[in-house]
Amino acid sequence: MNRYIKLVNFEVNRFFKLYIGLLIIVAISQFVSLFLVKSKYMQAANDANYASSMKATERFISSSGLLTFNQVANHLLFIGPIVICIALMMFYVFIIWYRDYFGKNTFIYRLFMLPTSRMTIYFSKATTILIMVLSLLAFQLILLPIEINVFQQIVPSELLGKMSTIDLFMNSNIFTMILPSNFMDFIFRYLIGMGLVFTLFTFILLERSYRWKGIIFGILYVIAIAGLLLIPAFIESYLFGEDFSFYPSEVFYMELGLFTIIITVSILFSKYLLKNKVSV
Amino acid sequence: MIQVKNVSKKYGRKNVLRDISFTANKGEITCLIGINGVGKSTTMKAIMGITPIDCGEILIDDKKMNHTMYENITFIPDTLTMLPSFTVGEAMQFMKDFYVNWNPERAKELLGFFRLKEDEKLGELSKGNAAKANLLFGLGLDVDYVLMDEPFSGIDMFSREQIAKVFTSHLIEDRGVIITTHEISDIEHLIDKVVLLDNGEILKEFYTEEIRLEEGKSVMDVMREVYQS
Amino acid sequence: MEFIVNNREPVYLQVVRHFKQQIAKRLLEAGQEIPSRRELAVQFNINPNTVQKAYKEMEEQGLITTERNFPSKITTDIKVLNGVRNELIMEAVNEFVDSIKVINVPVEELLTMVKQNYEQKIKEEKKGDA
Amino acid sequence: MKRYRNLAVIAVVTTISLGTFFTKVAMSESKLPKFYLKTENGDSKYAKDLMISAGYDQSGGSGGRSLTITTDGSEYKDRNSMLSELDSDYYDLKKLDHLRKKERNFMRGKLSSSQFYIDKDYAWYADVKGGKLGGTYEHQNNHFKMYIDGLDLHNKDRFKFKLDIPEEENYSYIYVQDVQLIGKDLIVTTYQNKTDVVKDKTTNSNINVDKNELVMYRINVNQKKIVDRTVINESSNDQNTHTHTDIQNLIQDSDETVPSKFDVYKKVKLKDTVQTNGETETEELSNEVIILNLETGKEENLNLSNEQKEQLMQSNVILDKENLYFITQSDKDLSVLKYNLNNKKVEGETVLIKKVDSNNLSNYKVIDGKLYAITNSTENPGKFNKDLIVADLANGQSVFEGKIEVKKSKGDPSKALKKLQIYDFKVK
Repeated sequence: MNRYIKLVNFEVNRFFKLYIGLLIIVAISQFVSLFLVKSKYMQAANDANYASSMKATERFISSSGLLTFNQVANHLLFIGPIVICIALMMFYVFIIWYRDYFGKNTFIYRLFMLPTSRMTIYFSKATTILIMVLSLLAFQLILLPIEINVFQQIVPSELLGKMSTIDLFMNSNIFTMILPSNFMDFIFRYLIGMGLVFTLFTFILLERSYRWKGIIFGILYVIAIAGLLLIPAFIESYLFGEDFSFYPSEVFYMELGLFTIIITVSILFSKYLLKNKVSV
Repeated sequence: MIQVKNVSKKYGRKNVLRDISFTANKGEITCLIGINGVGKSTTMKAIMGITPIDCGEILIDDKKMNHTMYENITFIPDTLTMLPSFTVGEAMQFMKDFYVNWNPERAKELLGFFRLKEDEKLGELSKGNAAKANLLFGLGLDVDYVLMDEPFSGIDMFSREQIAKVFTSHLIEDRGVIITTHEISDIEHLIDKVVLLDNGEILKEFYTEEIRLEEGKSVMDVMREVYQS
Repeated sequence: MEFIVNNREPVYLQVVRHFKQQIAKRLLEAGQEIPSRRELAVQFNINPNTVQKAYKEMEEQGLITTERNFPSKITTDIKVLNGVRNELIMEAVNEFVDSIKVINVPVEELLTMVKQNYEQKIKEEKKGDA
Repeated sequence: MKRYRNLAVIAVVTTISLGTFFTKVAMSESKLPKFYLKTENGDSKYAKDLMISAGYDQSGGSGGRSLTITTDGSEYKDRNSMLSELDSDYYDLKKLDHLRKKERNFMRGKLSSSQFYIDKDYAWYADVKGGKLGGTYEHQNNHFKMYIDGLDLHNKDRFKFKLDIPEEENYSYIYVQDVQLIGKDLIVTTYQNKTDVVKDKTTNSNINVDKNELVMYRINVNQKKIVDRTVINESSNDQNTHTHTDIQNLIQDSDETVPSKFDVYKKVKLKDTVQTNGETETEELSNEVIILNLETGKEENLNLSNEQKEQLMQSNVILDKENLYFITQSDKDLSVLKYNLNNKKVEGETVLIKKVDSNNLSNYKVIDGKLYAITNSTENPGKFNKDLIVADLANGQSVFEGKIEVKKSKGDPSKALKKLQIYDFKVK
């Protein structure tokens, strides 16, 4: 097995305890939200005395609607842990480098003295981020059918609006954001995500290379990248006059090209910094 | 042979290394001594290519440093380079995973020599044992050059004695060793060569036996002369 | 074998002298194997390269012989070994005479005092041993 | 290999989980029922270019999926895909899509088919832009400008210019409704919204009163300037009687880009009544059709007797080429009266179209002298037909009868039809 796989494995194992912790938090919190949503709805249903007659049931449904899992999926305790996971993964982009520098032992010495190109280390860290994000997503996907099943068991069938996992992803909620149901969209979404990761890595390496000055360079770099992405919009509104506009496909291909440039530049820049500037 | 040629480095406005040059041969123990300043560790890191230098050149067996050479030269800093959550055994496995030149037999021997246990967590080791574990991870590699940063500082007398024994033993073999220290007395008669550093400059470079033979001076005498003049 | 290093004198010369003393005291006999360079470095806690240099010096002086792939041995040349004894005695006498010459003591008086002092020290040493 | 267990488990579980998800999505797409427009009677050529937009409501509040249905089949819109939007045809008119392929640069940023004028020699487009960055508008001072873009379809000459709009600072919103070319003059009709702040006497507080205007600009293409500006009609808003008038521009029903010598407006007088539950109910008091001859710039009267006018008050008015159709719905059928704008008179007799069940009528249009009507029955249990009838307005005879059928579905076809909601149809 080559050193890249070994490093990815190593990084994944380092994250593993936190990962398991996250999974448990997500599962518990979401199951709690399930019961909360159900009991709140049932409270209203019982207040309306829905079970007294067919008519009462109908009246209640027409005023309050059926109870669907979508309502659970919008509950704070359901979305909360997902947001926490997203925030934590963003944070982990930084942690994955800084934890090697700080702390009781300076592992960065060992990492930088491995008989492997530093880009292997760089890519293994990026890969770890991607794997962890996708696996959290996968876990949610495994959890959802179970949650939906439990939910549909505990809600009286006459008040239940049935829904499948797929239906959930067709609705507008947090899931359409984190997992587009169209495969190509999914690929592009996560390509953009990785562009962000590489940009942040460059930021971190700039800081590690030039310290305080590096933070300023890093901020300038991030601004430059944001500026680069705005080029099509800039061209559209300032360069060719007010009544010029791009076709959406043109904008898309321009942005795709810019993203390729950004990822390439970020990687090459990081490579330069890792080779020539970064210090333990 | 490790050649350091006209190397300079600044941290911000501070000159950490000013045009330093020296050589360290294979089969010899070269000691970088400095009482002031931070130049010693920086020199080590510069040789290892883990800190950039502003100008100058460093050659190891006439080649510039690149990542494949970490199989041939190793650095033992004064902190542990492994995760504190690792046990000694896991750290040894890590070394085995990543280095072709890891020598498990010698690592076993070192384990016995330092009286360390494989199932001990690195984060829970005493300072002396941590230093020994650190040496273990460095010396377990079949490398030509070993760089050690302050192997004796901050640890107890008995551990110091044990570590000093490494230098006379076959564990060093014919390797080239560079060690830094600010305290020479423990190892004065163990080293071949001395490079005296002060505030990022090299004041003197000499062989210990030559200075004794030609001038009848101990290393301490020379240091007194150099630093107090 | 006790070995205390003097940091102001080349260590390899101290090693050579140590061997000469051992030979003079007959603690090392003709043809006896001596420790390897590595063993001695550990034993004396000194740099192996220094030991190497000392052995080389002793070989040049004919005190030890080394055949390829065999441990070094004390020479079997009795003349050389006796020479070592004489050399050490002469060295000590020279030093002694040099320092006593300054006080201008008559030789007869000096010899008597030396005899008395030497005999007493030997006696004390024997007592101490017992 | 135990050391690689975590990574291996994560990798395998993730791949399987995501793989299953995307397969399931693909499978659920294929599980959606496929509809098509089936010809039951008559000539299918009338329905060939018809595109029916509809919504399919899935079970369990998961929202509807929009789809288009043709005689060949149906196509669901991929709602979450940004990529699927890229290469789709923008326009509801086939000829605009063709033009886009041929004249890519000219068609840039031109999105609304009603703002086009296309004849055999020229294509023109007018647009009004203004407001703040980010698409918000103030009550006043929005700095509206009119952008005119023309293309000679033969020698590819471009006529592109920008015009200042008189009094634009008073309007909160302006948009182009119709573009016509009469000789060398471009007639651009805009819908303009003005917000007046009026002090309410009783409460002494400021209230915003919206006022809508239809404004016709006559633009000389050679001089590149506005030669005439006419406010055709203002909506009025009477706070005291709670009545207000609306002006609706009747544009060509099937194709807004075709040349027309006439602009036809319908002025509707409405009365708002606030009901006890707080909701406002609007009731139509009267309406009036106004015809504007673009060549002369004069208003023309409908050449109808007062009796006819009174009768046609309840009708829908549809403009198709130079004919106005007054369509009156009754319980069982539709009656259609044709008025020729060129000849300024009613042509032929009132035609009755009996086949159309106007109780369930969801939409009808006049296209090339034919009435296209589609019914959308969802109420009637057991029968959820979506029938399409094309009738010749010359004689009231149906030339095509058809209905939407389910092509492929696992469940009951009538269940699928029940969940289908027809929105609109177009001739591509």
